[in-house]
Amino acid sequence: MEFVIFFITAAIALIGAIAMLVSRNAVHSALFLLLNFSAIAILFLLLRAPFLFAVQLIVYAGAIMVLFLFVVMLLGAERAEDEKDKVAWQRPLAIGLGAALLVEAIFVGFNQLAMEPPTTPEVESFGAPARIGESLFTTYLLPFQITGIILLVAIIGVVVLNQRNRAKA
Amino acid sequence: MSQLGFPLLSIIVWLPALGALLLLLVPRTNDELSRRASLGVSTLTFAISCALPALFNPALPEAAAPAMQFVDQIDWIPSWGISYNVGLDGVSLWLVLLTTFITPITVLSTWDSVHKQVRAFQILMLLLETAMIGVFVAQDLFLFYIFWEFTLIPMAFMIGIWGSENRIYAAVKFFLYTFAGSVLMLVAIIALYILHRDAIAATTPGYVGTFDFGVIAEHLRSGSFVLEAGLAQALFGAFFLAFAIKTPMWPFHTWLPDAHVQAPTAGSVILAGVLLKLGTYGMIRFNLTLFPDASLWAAPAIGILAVIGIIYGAMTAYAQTDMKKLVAYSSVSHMGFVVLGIFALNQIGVSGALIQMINHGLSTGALFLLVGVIYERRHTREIGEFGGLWKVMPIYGGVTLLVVLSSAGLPGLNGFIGEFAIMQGAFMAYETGGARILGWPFVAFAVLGVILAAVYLLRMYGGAFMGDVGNPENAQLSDLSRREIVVLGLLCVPIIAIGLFPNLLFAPMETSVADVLHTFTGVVAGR
Amino acid sequence: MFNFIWLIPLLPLVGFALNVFVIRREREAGYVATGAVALSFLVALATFIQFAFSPPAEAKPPRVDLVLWNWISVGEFNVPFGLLFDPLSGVMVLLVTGVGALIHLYSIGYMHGDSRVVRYFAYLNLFVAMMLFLVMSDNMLLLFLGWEGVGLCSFLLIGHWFERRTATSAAAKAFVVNRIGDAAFLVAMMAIFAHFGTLSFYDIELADGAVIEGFLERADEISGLIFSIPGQNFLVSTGIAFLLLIGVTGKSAQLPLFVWLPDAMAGPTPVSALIHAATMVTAGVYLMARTHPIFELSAATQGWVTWIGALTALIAATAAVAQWDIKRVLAYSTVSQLGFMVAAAGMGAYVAAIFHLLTHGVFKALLFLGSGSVIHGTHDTQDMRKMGGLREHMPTTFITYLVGAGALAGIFPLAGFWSKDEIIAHAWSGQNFSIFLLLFVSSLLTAFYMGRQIALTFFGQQRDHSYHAHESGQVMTMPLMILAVGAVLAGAMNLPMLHWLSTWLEPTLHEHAAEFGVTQLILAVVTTLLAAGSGYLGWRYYVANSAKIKPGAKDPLYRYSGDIWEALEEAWYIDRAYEKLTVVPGFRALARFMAGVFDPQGIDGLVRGVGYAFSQAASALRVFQSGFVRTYALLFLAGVVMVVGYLLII
Amino acid sequence: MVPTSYYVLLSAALFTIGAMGMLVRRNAIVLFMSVELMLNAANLALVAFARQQVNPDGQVLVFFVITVAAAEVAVGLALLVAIFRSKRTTDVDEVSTLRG
Repeated sequence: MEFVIFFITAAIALIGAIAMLVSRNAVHSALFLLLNFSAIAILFLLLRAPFLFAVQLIVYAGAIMVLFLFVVMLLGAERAEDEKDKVAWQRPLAIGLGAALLVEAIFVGFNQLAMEPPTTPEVESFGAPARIGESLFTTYLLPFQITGIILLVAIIGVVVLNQRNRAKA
Repeated sequence: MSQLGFPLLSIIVWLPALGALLLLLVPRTNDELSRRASLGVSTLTFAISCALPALFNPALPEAAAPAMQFVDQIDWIPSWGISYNVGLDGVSLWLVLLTTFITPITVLSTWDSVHKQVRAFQILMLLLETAMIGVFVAQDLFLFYIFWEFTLIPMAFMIGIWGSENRIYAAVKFFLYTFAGSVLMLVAIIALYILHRDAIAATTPGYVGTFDFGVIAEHLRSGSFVLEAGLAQALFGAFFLAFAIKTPMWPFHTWLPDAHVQAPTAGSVILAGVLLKLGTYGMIRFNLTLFPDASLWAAPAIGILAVIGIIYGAMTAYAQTDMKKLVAYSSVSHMGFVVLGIFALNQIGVSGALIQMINHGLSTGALFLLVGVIYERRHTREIGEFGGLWKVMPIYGGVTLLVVLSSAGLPGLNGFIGEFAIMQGAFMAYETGGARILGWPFVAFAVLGVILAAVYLLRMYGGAFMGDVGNPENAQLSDLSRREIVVLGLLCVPIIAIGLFPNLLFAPMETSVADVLHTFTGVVAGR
Repeated sequence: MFNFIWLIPLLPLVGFALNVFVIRREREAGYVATGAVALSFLVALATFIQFAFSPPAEAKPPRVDLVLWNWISVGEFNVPFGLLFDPLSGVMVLLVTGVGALIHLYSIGYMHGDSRVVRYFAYLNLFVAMMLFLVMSDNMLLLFLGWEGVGLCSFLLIGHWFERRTATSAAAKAFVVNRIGDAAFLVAMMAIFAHFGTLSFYDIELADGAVIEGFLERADEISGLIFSIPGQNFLVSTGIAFLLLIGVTGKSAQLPLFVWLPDAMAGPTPVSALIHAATMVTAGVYLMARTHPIFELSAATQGWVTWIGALTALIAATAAVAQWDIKRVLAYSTVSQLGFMVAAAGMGAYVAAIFHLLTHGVFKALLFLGSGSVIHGTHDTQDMRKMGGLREHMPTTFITYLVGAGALAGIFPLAGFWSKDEIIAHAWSGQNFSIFLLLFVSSLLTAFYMGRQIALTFFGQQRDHSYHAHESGQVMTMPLMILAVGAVLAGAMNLPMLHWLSTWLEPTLHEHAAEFGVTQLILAVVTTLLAAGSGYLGWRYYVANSAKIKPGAKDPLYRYSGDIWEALEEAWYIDRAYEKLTVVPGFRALARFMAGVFDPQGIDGLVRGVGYAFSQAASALRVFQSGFVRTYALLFLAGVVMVVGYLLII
Repeated sequence: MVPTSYYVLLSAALFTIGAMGMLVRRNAIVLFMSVELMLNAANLALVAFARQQVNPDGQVLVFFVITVAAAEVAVGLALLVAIFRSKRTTDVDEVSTLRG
């Protein structure tokens, strides 16, 4: 059963990603990416990470994608790629390199194809939100605080960057 | 902690930097206040540093390692054996004092020579002071390297921002040239660290190595760390190149005239007064102490370069029409003497070289100030533009004469003591077995530098100060202001004092110099 | 008094300091300066008298050595700042302070109204102090301090009227030429230290009982030692002595470095009297006398010394014959007389050299001051063609000048007779006849040009009436009279048979008084007669031809000698050869080439070449910096692929 | 259970697609999306390995990544808006003034 769900979601994730890549319209891209993110969220669930499943949906599928769509529509940049590509020469190169990277990655993956996760009962509960929260507020308290500061800085940065008519110093 | 119970040396090192921070509180537009604050801080530093010779113990027993005093040591990056480690011995004592003495004088001269972004200039000046003192007292190779590189930045800015027309070119040249040399030194320092760590770890497993100069030197002397001859020579070369460029030795000198001509007066004074000494100090402290065999091996070749520099600098100086360039080339000649003295590898030569560093700092610093005085009044430094200045500005003429004579090595003034000791040292530079290191042929050529010094300095003095007042623009020049008299007078006091009582300086350095030359003992006169 | 000998050089030094920092008015400057030197003379005299009658018992031979402080001490290198008072120093100190005080006094009158009198007196005081350091030093290094110090003062005083270009360049020339000699002196000092381990002349016992060894009494240690330059071996003593000799030729204006002295006449006349006649230029002779044990080790150098002295004596004497400038005659005469002294030193006749030094100091100072009086009285006229007949206007000057000229010419019984005769007698009794001949001819020429000068200056009719000649004031004639008395009596110092000076100097110079026999008597009589004849000839010829002498005209003798006369006027073109042909232009061209071509294009060209190469290489790499973010990403990815691939392979 | 290597393979595929997106697309917004895709791919691998190790630290790390990604997107998009304001385009090829 789990295999079936995995393969379906994986397929959806891949399709979403590829569709995002090839859509001419940025809005379509964003929507396909949303599909992909949702699929990944389901995979998180399969991986016994319910907390991340929620975060993924809220932060990525919710907040970030809204932001994307918002900006795309604000700027009217759905079709920014209508002119001729100035560096078209690098497209075949890019595909070649991408393929090489994929081959390398698959090669690594197939080396350990039979890497099975442990089947102890522990596996079922280690990713419980309570455990994550405990970890965040004890072991990782300092990084957690720093993340908060980063977010604060990001907020201030965004405000500063888009301030209009700033008085010249 | 030092023997005093409080970190005197660290205070002296960091006080100027602290002052630089305080200067940030001064309003950017308040030039007068920032000058005064800077003067206050640097004077205070000098006052505190005066305690150094008073508390200095000149006769510490000869130890296996260089015996440092006023040592402050704190671990910094223990896993690599890096520590904040400062200390002072007779070699660096007077150089530190020279630095703390020249800096307030230079600051005092900025009233006349620096007119824009005064606060920034003062901040750089104080940072530079910290870096320079740091170089002289750092006993950790890593710390030394940091201070060493840090001297570059303020100076490059001083040239690049406050210089004259071609300042950017000069600043970039100065920076790149010296930087290229020091990168090699960095490689050598790291190599030394690794070699030393591996050598010691062979007997003491788990040894993390150290950048502590004293420890490495001690291990070299005791034989627990042995450098292969070829390797020692390569490392010697890497250190030497960095120092030779800074000194600057012929043929690495071409950045100097450019830098001096473009730099503002205050920058030139610091550059000539202290920065050039970093190179020769490094030769004594690192090349001689760490690589004695390689020093012996290279001494004749370096001696030849030094002598070429002496004569070459003097001849080139003679042909200059710009007074500042003339003084700049004279530095090449004088620093040639210093290097010659160092590689005589005996007590007289090295002591003479140290004295000559001080002398050169005082005399050449004063010469640049003097050129600055006239430049501020007439905005030209061409000798041909002047004539009869002695008549128009008698005090200026008199002071210049004294400084010129000191620079030309007139006995009774400071320059002579250094030059004589250096040449005497070179004359007697023989190994124990009687093999010649330098010997009289070097002196025979070096002494030409003494003659030529008189020739080019008198050409300048005779051309600009004597003769009749031909140019009407010169007829109404005002003589030295009270501040200028103070600045120059302060420099003249040690010029005369060192000439008559050089032992005040020689005595504290005796043990330390003997210690540096530890390995060469037995290098005595070839009777 | 012996503990107060430091007062002797200190007093003039104090005068110098006062004149530099305190005094601003002319009158005070003169008094202070003169007073300082006069006081110094009194102290010296007192010391001298005490030394003569109750010499210090502890030292054998007697000398006073006062170490003021330890000057330089580095490792084994130890030089005290020590003063020495021994017979040789004693007479030199008396000469310097005595003649110096008179010349200071004279200067008050001569320099009256000058715009920089205070400075002048300051320099003059400094000079006396430096000269005293020179003669009172107990070691080579302090001697060198005085040696260079007097050179400096000479520079300052020649350049006193620096508004005149001639004065400036003469001053610089004097300093630089002296410096060449000084450089050799320096090297000699280093060699002495390297071989003896000390620079002190004699053993000094310090207050704490330690002894600083002297090198003069151990000079024998280096006899036979050799050093080599490829292909040739030399005695170490020859090397040292030769270097000292070069120093001497610079300071004492001998061949080939004498060229600065005639130019030095651009300074005020009292300066010429004090520095360029009586004291500074004799320093070389003093040095040779002081370090004679070194010179005596090297026969080769002694030969050089003698020949240089004798040739200089002759060349300068011939040049003096052809000068029109009243001071240049005396300048060349000084060079010539110094040649006598140097030759004497070369022959080992140190007492004779010092004797002549002392008498010459007195009568040449007299002559210079006399010429100064003439110049002063004729309102800065120096060309003798514009003078003539001055004996009526300036009787005191005339009489005293006559005494001085007689003394210089070696007329019995004036001072010069005794001293010069002793030198010539030495040359005669020595083996070298050619030296004797050179000196003998020079001494005849001396009489001739002094006769010529007296005739041109004081006899005949005044040839230029643009000025009104007058006698100088008392402050100037007084020193003249005192010196004239000295010029008459100074010979008594070392009369044959009595040999006071020889005996006095014997402990220092180790030279016994020369025998005085019939040969010497005959020689003396012949010399003085011929000199008198030659002087009369010079006087007679120019008085007789006085009508032919006009400002700008050629010398009457020109029609007999032609171009040779011009060569004489230019001192055989030696100076011109340096300045126009060889040394100076060569040096300038080389320096210009280095500064203008070699340095900026050769060395700096290399440096900038490296920079240029880097910037070219960098431009080549600019292609990759296209500005397209995606290209950067592509390169990034390529890097990732390569790194991962590399990790997979290993 | 699904073997960890499957997730890793999927992660690799997604990452490659994201990288390709960086290289072939010009719309800066789509570039950002590609970056997010790559981050997600990495997250997936992290979570898979966390399960393999039975260690919640991997998940904590992913949490941080998501937070920082959020900050990054916010700032990045703000930059984009600022650039758009002056250049009137979101084509990254138009923003090539830093050409060497």
